[in-house]
Amino acid sequence: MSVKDHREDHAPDMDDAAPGQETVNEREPVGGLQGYVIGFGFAVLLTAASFAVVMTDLVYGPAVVSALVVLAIGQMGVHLVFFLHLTTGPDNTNNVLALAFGIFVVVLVVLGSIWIMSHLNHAMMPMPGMNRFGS
Amino acid sequence: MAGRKALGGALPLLCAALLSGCGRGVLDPQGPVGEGNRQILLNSLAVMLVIVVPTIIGALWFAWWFRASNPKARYDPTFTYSGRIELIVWSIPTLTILFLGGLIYYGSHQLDPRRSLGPADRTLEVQVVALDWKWLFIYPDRQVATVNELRLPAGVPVRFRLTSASVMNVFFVPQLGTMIYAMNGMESELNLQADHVGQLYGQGAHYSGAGFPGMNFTVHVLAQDDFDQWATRLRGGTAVLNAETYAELAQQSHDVAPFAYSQVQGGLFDAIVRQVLPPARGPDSGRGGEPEIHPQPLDASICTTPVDVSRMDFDFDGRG
Amino acid sequence: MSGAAGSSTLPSDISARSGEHDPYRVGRHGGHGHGSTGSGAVGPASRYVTVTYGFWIFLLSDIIMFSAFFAGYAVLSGATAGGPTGRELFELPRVAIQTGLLLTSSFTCGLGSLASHRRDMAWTQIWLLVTGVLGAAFLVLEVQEFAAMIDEGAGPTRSAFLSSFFALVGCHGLHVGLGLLWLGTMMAQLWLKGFRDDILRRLHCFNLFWHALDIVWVAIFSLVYLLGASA
Amino acid sequence: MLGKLDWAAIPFEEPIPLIAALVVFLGMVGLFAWVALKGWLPYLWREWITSVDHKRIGVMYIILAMLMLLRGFVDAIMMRTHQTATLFGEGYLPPDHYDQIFSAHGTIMIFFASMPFMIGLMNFVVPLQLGVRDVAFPTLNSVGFWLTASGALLVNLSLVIGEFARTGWLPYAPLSELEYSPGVGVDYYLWAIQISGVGTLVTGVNLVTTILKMRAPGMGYLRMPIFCWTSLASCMLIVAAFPILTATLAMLTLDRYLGFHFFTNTAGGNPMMFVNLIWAWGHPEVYILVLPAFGLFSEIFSTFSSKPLFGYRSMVAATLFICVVSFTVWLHHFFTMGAGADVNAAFGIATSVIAVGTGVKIYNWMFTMYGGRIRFDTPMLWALGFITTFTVGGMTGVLLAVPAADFVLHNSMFLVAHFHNVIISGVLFGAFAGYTFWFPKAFGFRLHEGWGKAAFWFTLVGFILVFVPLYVVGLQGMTRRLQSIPVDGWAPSLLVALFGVAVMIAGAACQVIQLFVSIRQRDSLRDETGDPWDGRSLEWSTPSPPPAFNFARLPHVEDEEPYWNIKQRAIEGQPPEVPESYQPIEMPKNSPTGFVSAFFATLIGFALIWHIWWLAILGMIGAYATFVVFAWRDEAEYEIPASEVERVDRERLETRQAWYKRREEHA
Ligand code: HEA
Ligand code: HEA
Ligand code: CUA
Ligand SMILES: [Cu+2]
Repeated sequence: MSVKDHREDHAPDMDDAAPGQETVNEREPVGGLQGYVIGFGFAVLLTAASFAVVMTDLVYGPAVVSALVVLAIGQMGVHLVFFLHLTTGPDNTNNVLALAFGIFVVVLVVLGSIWIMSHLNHAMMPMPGMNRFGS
Repeated sequence: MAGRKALGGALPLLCAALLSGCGRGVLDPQGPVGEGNRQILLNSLAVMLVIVVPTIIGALWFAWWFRASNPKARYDPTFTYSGRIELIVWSIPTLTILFLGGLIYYGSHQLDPRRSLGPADRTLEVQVVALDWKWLFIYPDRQVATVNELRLPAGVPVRFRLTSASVMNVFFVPQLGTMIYAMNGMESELNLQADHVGQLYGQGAHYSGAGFPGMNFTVHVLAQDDFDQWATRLRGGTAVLNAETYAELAQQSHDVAPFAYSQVQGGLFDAIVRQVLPPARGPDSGRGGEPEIHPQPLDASICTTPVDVSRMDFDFDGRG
Repeated sequence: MSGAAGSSTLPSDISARSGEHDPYRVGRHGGHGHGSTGSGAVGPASRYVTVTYGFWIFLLSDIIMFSAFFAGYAVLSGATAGGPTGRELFELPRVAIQTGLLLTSSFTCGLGSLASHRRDMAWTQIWLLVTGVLGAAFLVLEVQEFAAMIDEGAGPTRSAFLSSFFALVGCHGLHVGLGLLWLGTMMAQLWLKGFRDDILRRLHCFNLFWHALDIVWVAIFSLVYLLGASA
Repeated sequence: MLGKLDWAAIPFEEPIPLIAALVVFLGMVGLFAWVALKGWLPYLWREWITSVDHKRIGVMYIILAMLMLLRGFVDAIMMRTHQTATLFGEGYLPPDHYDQIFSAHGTIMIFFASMPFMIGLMNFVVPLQLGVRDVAFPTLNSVGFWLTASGALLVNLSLVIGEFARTGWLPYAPLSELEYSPGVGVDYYLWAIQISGVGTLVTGVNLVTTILKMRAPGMGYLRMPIFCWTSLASCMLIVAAFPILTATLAMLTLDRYLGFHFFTNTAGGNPMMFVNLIWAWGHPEVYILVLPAFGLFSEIFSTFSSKPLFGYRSMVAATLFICVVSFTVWLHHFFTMGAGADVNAAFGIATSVIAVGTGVKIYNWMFTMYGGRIRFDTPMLWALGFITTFTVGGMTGVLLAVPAADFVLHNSMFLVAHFHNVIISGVLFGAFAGYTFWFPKAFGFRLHEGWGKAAFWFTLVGFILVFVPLYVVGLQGMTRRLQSIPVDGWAPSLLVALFGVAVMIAGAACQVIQLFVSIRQRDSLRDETGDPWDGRSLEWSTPSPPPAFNFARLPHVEDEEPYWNIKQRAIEGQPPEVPESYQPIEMPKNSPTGFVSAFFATLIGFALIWHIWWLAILGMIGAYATFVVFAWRDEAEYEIPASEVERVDRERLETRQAWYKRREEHA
């Protein structure tokens, strides 16, 4: 170990987990290899489900959207928990809070833009059926 | 100290400026919409002044009274929290905002630019095109058009349909109230009415390039008879606005003196909105050379309705 | 793991050596860390926590950037200007393969991180290499897809819909590409310098980055490809 | 070979900017030659350019900000004089040039004057207030600064080579599209903002991490000084809002460089989308600017009233409230685009709700003064000027948030008056207050009070004289960005405003003179105690200027005003404990990474603007090489020996002891 980086040398942060840090809490049921395997399994299942929803007729047509959104959110959750090791433990509060703020902004930007733009387009786009801005 | 004297000298001047200003601006509306705008503006202002003025005075007074050199002021460094004050301090602005919220909600519904001001058959339609750098006004019922000059009959609700030939602009006659954006390929709607005969100042209110300051126009508000006469007289002229002359008009030009067209090809406005007439071009080059890529010219086949631009009337299956 | 100084799993042993030299620990109250994260009772966090937390914040901001591209796509996805639509263009089998590749690479990336915790150079390098190869294969497929679309006249200049599609998916692809560059550099460094503290931290950040890209891809394949193909 | 670059790029026919730029250029060459002749270059390189010390970087940010402030002010003077001149004739600026000036003024003031000023203050103060030795990522901090400087350089370069954007400070499409702006102006804008935007983002990440993860032992969240709270909020906004700007400008760049159709008129592009996205960043941006100012005014009110901040928790809540709500209001910048009554009402109400959080702050500042013992030093004057005028500016903001009123005020001079009213009293006064307040900490001597007070009065009066008439003329219907004045009725107001600008010039002159006078009289203005204002938070416990390591040992924090309480105890005869032994301290090593990466960034930016592709590729390779070299280094830190730490700290303790003695005798 050639680099001198003594800031490393200290007792562990008891109350503070780095984002993505594994085995923070020894009581956590899944960690290490097991956690990755389970997460991978879930992810594969959810992905397959998403593709199935679209490629088959199992789901009522107009509801495909909501099925996809739910499956996507579920899969993102799986990734967060099993790959990024995000938990609700107190040592993770700060990481989760940051994530929550991020999600808040993402939701605002995406839904806000869609809401605003749909009103603007509705009010100003001429010619129904002639697509400048979709049908 | 020098500053305070300067302030004293400027105040009368300021008052003079303010007074002379009432004659033209948004505080001197000439129609129902502008009146609505003004009332809401003044109401909101009054409500806020009620708390803002005491706040400012209070701040200055606290600062002055508690100056270190004032032996009468009681120094109390432990006074750092008071639940009662916090409660008041959060609730005063909240209550004000609740009231303002009402103004905001009803105001934006009542004064929605798309709300018509009268029955459809009594409403005059005017089509407005923002060009580089002048305004085109088309009167579809009369088949005439003016540039940089708008004529309206007094007391008649007007429905403006607006678009732009190139970049964004805003149509604004301060004394009539509400302004609205005009954008290429889109159509916005604005309902206004001028109550009295007279002349008003109108302008573009969104910067649109070099010729922007020249994009102002006079609104001549005429009695209905005068308006009809004007339109009839104008019909006698020869200038025609059709796809070709429009293409010429759409070229960039500065400070254009008002003029008029005696005849307007039907459906021209819709053709602009639907980009059957392509967006007007900008300058060929700027500093730093010519662009290396050119946006594709609009392919006519994109339109689901083929239109023959050379024909006298644009024909659409039903207006959108 | 509290107090498990010297336990063999990492990151505890990134951070588990004695604290005599650490300037930030001077004058620290013993270890009576009551309360939750960052309550501040214990002074500055370790370098490990600080660096990864900073990177976490950066990732969140990156995701917000993607959200702007998503918003652009959502608004413009109908603006095909008479050109081809997603339904006509998207090939789901290719997307399925891409998804499989990226998902697996996320998994192998995790395995690499486990190997690095064991200080197992060979397996760490192997798993990182596998991750890189999978990522590269993903990119190749994406480039092929783009090239094919441009060939068909469905390039980004064709319509606003295609502009927003290429920008969104391309932005993700660019991230994958930069990730590969980063990965390569880091593997070389790891090889030459061994499991140094700072390299381990970067390895961990890379893990976060790669998993986050996977999350963005989940949104892309669900909301762009699958939704576009079904609409 | 040189892309689009040729002799035609240099505006020979426009002598004003050319001569101005030439003078600046010669000045810079002269300065460089002088520095080189004096043999100071190695010193500059070692101690400043490659420094990763947060204090040095903070100072450099502020120097950059001041230079840009002057540039922006010159633009403002040109606008006001030209506009007034057109009442009587042609004026002296043709439209092409005038339009560049207001665009450059807005861009420079926001991105290269206000942002660096606030970031500089945060950089300098936050680690000191937190009681730690540096920010979380010192080298990245240097990168952030140099990238900002690189953006500023590009903007100023556009004066001489090519042109700047003629689109306003936010390049609304489709005017900014290649079709309507074929020159390089918009490209300068895009790359300058993107490069400096990366710098800003990096700084935001850095400070958020610093504040959340690196505080002196015992400093829980609710013991953080309020300035740290507002800095945290501001940086959270940076982290969450700047990526939106990056994405939006990237889309415009794709349109311009590769023929994409995000915001074009044709092929389905939607210009309204640009407006929507840019304001989703733009509104949070104004709170990014003003929140740190709120924080430092809080410190000033409390310090100069000799009282703790009133309603500290309420202030924290209000800060976070503003931070979150500011993300839900952006549509208020385009009420008149026609989204309809429901959308307008929703965003109008959300906007006015921000007034609640801001109002709470105003009242808490008032009650901080209540029961205080107020000293009217210059920082306090700026604070009082702020609290009174900002209230008016905020009120006109709320007026604009009422859609039906905004329908007649949008894009008018009333709007211009609103935002200068809040930005100048909030951000500019804040910057000046913070500068005067922390100057002694940075340099060990105070700024001259007399000139400072003169600067305050002239600036305040001039500010009122410029912008009150602009409110009036806005109500008269005058719209913004007019290169010539079409209506004579607007003349009286514009003349008053012109006079106001003259007063403001006097204010700025006082400010510059103040700096020179203070440097000359630095011995009599010396701050020996490190605590010139009888401060309350930890930065005042260090010597002025603080040593590289800030604190010999990290302070233990036991309450909200740690330093004030140490002082109180000391005055009561309970001296602070003197450490028996000191330990060596490790500090991050200097690094040229920041400077070198900014060098390559400038190259890349310039090359992309002028389509010199090979140079751009070269620059990118250079940037990657810099990254690798940085990552490869083996020694990240150096050690300050215990003896040196001890010497510095003993010295500090002695001056403190002497001072406590004096106070004790007084009491
Ligand atoms: C932070 C933001 C900021 C600041 C501080 C200012 C400050 C000023 N601005 Fe600016 N302005 C904008 C942001 C700002 N402006 C923006 C965003 C626009 C819109 C642009 C657009 O249309 O797109 C604009 C537009 C704008 C216009 C155009 C209006 C129009 O559209 O017609 C005008 C015209 O008068 C103007 C005037 C002024 C004046 C007189 C000042 C004065 O108050 C300046 C006073 C400056 C000082 C007092 C600083 C002096 C310097 C020092 C004291 C340095 C000290 C140095 C040392 C000690 C070494 N501004
Ligand atoms: C530092 C910068 C800053 C700050 C702090 C603010 C603060 C506010 N701004 Fe401003 N704004 C700008 C900078 C800023 N603004 C800029 C640069 C633009 C134009 C950009 C451009 O177009 O180029 C702009 C434009 C702008 C618009 C768009 C107008 C238009 O384009 O038509 C609106 C509309 O709602 C608005 C509203 C507000 C409101 C409600 C606040 C509030 O936060 C104010 C809150 C404060 C108070 C209200 C005062 C104190 C409170 C009390 C004493 C309590 C009691 C009071 C009440 C209950 C009313 N601003
Ligand atoms: Cu577009 Cu017809
Ligand atoms: Cu705003």
